[in-house]
Amino acid sequence: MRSGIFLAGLFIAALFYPLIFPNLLSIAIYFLLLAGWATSWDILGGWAGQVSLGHAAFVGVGSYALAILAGRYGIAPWWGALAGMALSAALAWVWGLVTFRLRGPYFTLSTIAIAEILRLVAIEEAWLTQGAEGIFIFSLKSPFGFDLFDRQVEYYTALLYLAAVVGLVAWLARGKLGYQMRAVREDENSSQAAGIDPTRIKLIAFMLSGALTALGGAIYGVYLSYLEPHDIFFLPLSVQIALTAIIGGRGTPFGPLAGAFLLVVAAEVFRNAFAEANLLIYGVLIVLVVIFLPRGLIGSWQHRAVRRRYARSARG
Amino acid sequence: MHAALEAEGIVVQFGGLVAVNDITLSLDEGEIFGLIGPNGAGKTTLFNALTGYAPMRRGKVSLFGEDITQLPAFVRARLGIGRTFQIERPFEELTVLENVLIPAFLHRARRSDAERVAWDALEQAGIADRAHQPSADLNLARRRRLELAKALSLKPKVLFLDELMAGLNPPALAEMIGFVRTLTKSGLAVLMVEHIMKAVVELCDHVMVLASGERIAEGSPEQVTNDPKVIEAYLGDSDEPGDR
Amino acid sequence: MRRLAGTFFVVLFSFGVAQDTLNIGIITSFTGRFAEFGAQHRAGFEVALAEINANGGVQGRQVELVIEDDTSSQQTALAAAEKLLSRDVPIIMGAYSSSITNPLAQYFTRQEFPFLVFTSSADSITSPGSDWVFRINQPAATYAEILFDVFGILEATESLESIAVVHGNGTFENAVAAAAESLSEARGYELVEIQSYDQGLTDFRPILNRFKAKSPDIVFMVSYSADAVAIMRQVKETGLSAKVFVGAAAGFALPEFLEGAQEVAEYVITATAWTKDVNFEGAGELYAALMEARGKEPTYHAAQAYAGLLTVADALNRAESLDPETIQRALAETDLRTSYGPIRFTDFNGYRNQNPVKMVAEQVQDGAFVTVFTQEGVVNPILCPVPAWESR
Amino acid sequence: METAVALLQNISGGILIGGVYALVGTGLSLIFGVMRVINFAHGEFLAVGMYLALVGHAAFGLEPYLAMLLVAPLGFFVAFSIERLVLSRLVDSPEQSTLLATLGLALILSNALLLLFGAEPKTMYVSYATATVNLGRVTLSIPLLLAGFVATMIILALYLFLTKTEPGRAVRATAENRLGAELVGINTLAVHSVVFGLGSLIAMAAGFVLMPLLFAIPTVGAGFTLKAFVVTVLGGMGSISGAIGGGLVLGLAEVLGASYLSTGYRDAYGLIAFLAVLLLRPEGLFGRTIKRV
Repeated sequence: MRSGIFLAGLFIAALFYPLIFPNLLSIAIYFLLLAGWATSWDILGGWAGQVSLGHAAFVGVGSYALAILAGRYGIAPWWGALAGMALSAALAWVWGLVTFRLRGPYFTLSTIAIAEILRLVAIEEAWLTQGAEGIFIFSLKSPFGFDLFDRQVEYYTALLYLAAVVGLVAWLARGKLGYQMRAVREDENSSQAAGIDPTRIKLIAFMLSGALTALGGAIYGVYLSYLEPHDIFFLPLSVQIALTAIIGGRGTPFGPLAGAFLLVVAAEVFRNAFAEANLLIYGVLIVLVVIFLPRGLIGSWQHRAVRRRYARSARG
Repeated sequence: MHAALEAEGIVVQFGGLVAVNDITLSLDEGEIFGLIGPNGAGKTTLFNALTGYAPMRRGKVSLFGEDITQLPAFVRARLGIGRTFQIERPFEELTVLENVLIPAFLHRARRSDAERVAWDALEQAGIADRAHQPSADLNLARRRRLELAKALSLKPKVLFLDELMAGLNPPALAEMIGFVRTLTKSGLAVLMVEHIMKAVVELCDHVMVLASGERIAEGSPEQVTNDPKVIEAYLGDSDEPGDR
Repeated sequence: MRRLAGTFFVVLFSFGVAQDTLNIGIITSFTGRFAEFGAQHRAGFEVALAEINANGGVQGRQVELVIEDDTSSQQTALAAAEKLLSRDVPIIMGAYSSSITNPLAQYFTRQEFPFLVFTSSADSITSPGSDWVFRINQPAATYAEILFDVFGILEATESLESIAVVHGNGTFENAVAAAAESLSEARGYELVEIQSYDQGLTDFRPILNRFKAKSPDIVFMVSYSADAVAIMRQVKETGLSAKVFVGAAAGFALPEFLEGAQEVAEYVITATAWTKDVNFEGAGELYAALMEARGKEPTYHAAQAYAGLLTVADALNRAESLDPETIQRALAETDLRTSYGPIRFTDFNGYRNQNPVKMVAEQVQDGAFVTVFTQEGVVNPILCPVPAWESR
Repeated sequence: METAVALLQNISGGILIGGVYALVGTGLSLIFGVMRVINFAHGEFLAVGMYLALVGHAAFGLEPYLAMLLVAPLGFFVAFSIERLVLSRLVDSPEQSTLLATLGLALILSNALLLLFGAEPKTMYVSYATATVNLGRVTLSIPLLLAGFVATMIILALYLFLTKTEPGRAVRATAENRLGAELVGINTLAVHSVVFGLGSLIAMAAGFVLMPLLFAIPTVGAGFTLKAFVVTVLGGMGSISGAIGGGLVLGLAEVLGASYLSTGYRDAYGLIAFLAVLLLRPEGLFGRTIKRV
């Protein structure tokens, strides 16, 4: 409850950000999108326990769907984004059907393989994607007279996106699906004994996760307004998305958000203090988190908070 | 009128090894059926075959006359087969209440409804006072109760208990025995794998003895415990029947 | 990862007195995978800046550069662009990679702010282009064009009929290969193979063996430096012989190519944007100055940065005020002679605000690059046909 | 006739490249077999090997094959220490923790190389870089043959170590059953460190033999990590002999795919084979049945 109020406060504060920092919108947009992607990733990776290192593929599908539909057929960007989400959900469904027989690290490896194959497809199938030449988003229909290429509009779109994804996950976490996903993550056999079909739950999680990542991808596409397979279907982007959620705390509604904040701020600090060494420090940070905060920032805090609360109630 | 659970000619094979050979059993509403035998006799494997966790080579399982042989474990759970695991497996990252909430959601999509079912199950299993404790921190006796509460919140018609009593101290054992007895009052059928003979003798209406996957004896607890074949089977194995 | 870290930092160069200075914004890569090219750019900027300020600066004010590192990332470059716009710079220059310059060009077009491109070569930057984007360097297609011009010359003595193309699958390599494909058709060469490869590929033998089976007269390669060395080594290893070997991209024109490939680099003809031997006044002096600033062999990227900054200073000097429209008009009217070549912006062949400067071809002869063909024609003899590997 | 020669040429090319892949995969497979760790930093150790070869060559004029022997103890020590410092703390953590830790290590290693050597590709010139030998009408690269020879020697040495020596038996015992090994008095934590050191050293050796052929960039490792995964999954995770077969299959799939289909999809052929094996024959093409699903 308290965290809900805290987040509502954050959201309201975020509404005023462009007024205070009108020239620091790009980095804020990237933060919002990264947080949104990590939260979406976490539906599969944290709540349902299937670590994917292939989510850049959904960023790609979302952004490319919007770009191709808008560029070739003049379809409005919101329909393009929706199409990207639908396509991503379909992709996740097939992807999951094929790979969910694999568990743990084998599933993770298979996600890398599939995302890499998709990258090659995006490069080679130029009739569809314009291949390595890349694809531009020159003009888009304006909803209610808003120019979607305006950084302020993009900022608020990204903010809405993040709020929607975090809100959805927080809501899911309290309900049936949220608990079923956690049950599957903890123990597939026990979850079957509770009447849960693990494959179905994982598929739902994957489809939701993919579709929401694609929605963020569509916003990212408009923000870049130029897409190129090497930079979008990019393994390090997949890794970045996963690490953001993991460092923040998997399977917590606000962990990925905290992770994105830490990483963007840390990157900012490191680049000033360490310049060339910033990614090295980043690697050290990951190792330290894994060793000392195995549940991530929010996860470790929450883990202790639950115990503290119980201890207090047991005494009182 | 069909029996609650019927199994005919169950065969389970792992590679060349026959783990369960041609077992037939039947269980009525309100009945407690005991499955005993030395270690490695195939009890848990039979259990897993009936609940859908181990693939069957041959045989047929039906629940209230409905053939469930081909159904996966989670569908059997939805149809009314509840079970506990020999090595209890709470969802460790969750609290006790949340653990029980998960099966409770099966028939109730709304959280408030599911919570009511979960609280009932917790009360029934006697660990409602621990509802908000992280389940990883429970001691053995309470973990067993949690297992039971999870199975109960499914509202099962047939309950499979896999060595629920093992390792409990005498007071906890007595409590658990009393508790299982109350379950059948409402017509629940119980199938239990058990090593603790005290529990078997006090609870079971009917007992089947397995050794090396074969049925070697069947009958009331008294009949079975006096059967020379059974005694031999246990002596051949160092694992003796009796209170441990 | 590096490019996603979302970071940028400001490097302030101040030369001379910093009173009432004029700032020029620059975005390029000092870290990340394009860092080497950013270092080349820096050398060019230093030389140009010293020259500009020694000549009295711009509009009587000394010039200062506000340089943002884009960490070789699109996202960081966009953040840097936004930041520069708020720093009161009248014009911005950038970046190295086309994949970064493309979104920047889009952004500045939307912001209606003058943007000068000096290295990125993708055709798409000025084709279709916009009123706000100007480019002094040659677009990707011209890398192929100059080499096809060389083929035309060579046909006086050799019969060249078939061509096989191998190219990396990046934006730039792809564009050059596409140009080679259409030029083959337009100028009547038979394209017997065109094969792309993924970045990080290390075994080119299957491709080269495929080529060998077709015995093309011309082997046309488009690669970055690391691949260029590996390809030529494996060309020798597989015994692929042809009358002409050409390398149509950065990789074959860098000093690292000579160092790494050594004797197998011999006879390779490459397209390059600039050499010290071009027939523009002061090219030799520029080369020496860049050499000193870089501390090692400068590449054409340094010369491009140099010429870019001169172009900007020239336009600012002619502009009456510093508002974007005025500067844009001044840029459009540029007519400048530099040691990089003449600079003016015209619309042709679908390009817009593109400097029509020609490429240069050089050939590796006795372990060194020799400029063989410029817009003036053949300046040094071109060795052709390349002897077969057995007889070298 | 021409097509037959071309086919032979391609097959031998695939086998030679496959030998290098096998070497890379062997190290990963050894580490997985004993430690159950999927090492995402494996390719980075190969990159470290490349730069070590480069430094040895530039500073002391050492042949890479000789330099390999000289710096092997150093390489082993680096990997050994990393295991001690990081992975040994995670023995009882969920496998995802070790996976993440190795991702972090990969970042650290590749960026350390970036800081030390810069982003531009480095090549090493040796006179025999393009030397070949002809077998009938088939041409074979001498550095690749040497790489294959070194790979064979290393794999043979590893095999002998594992089967004929006392420490080797301790390693195998740990791989079979860690608890059991502990019970008979084996310090399995020490075994883990040694195995990680050895496995990474093998990756570095692959870097050494590749250096005369290729170029080093700080990010070269990631691609090889992926290749190593493919090799070990094809051959069966944890199986040394499987890694040899897996390497050869991958080499052949890539070269034949690139020769007779499209080269742009070259990497996809290996990945598709990888997925197919993962899904249809999870124990690997050559392995005995081990359950991994």
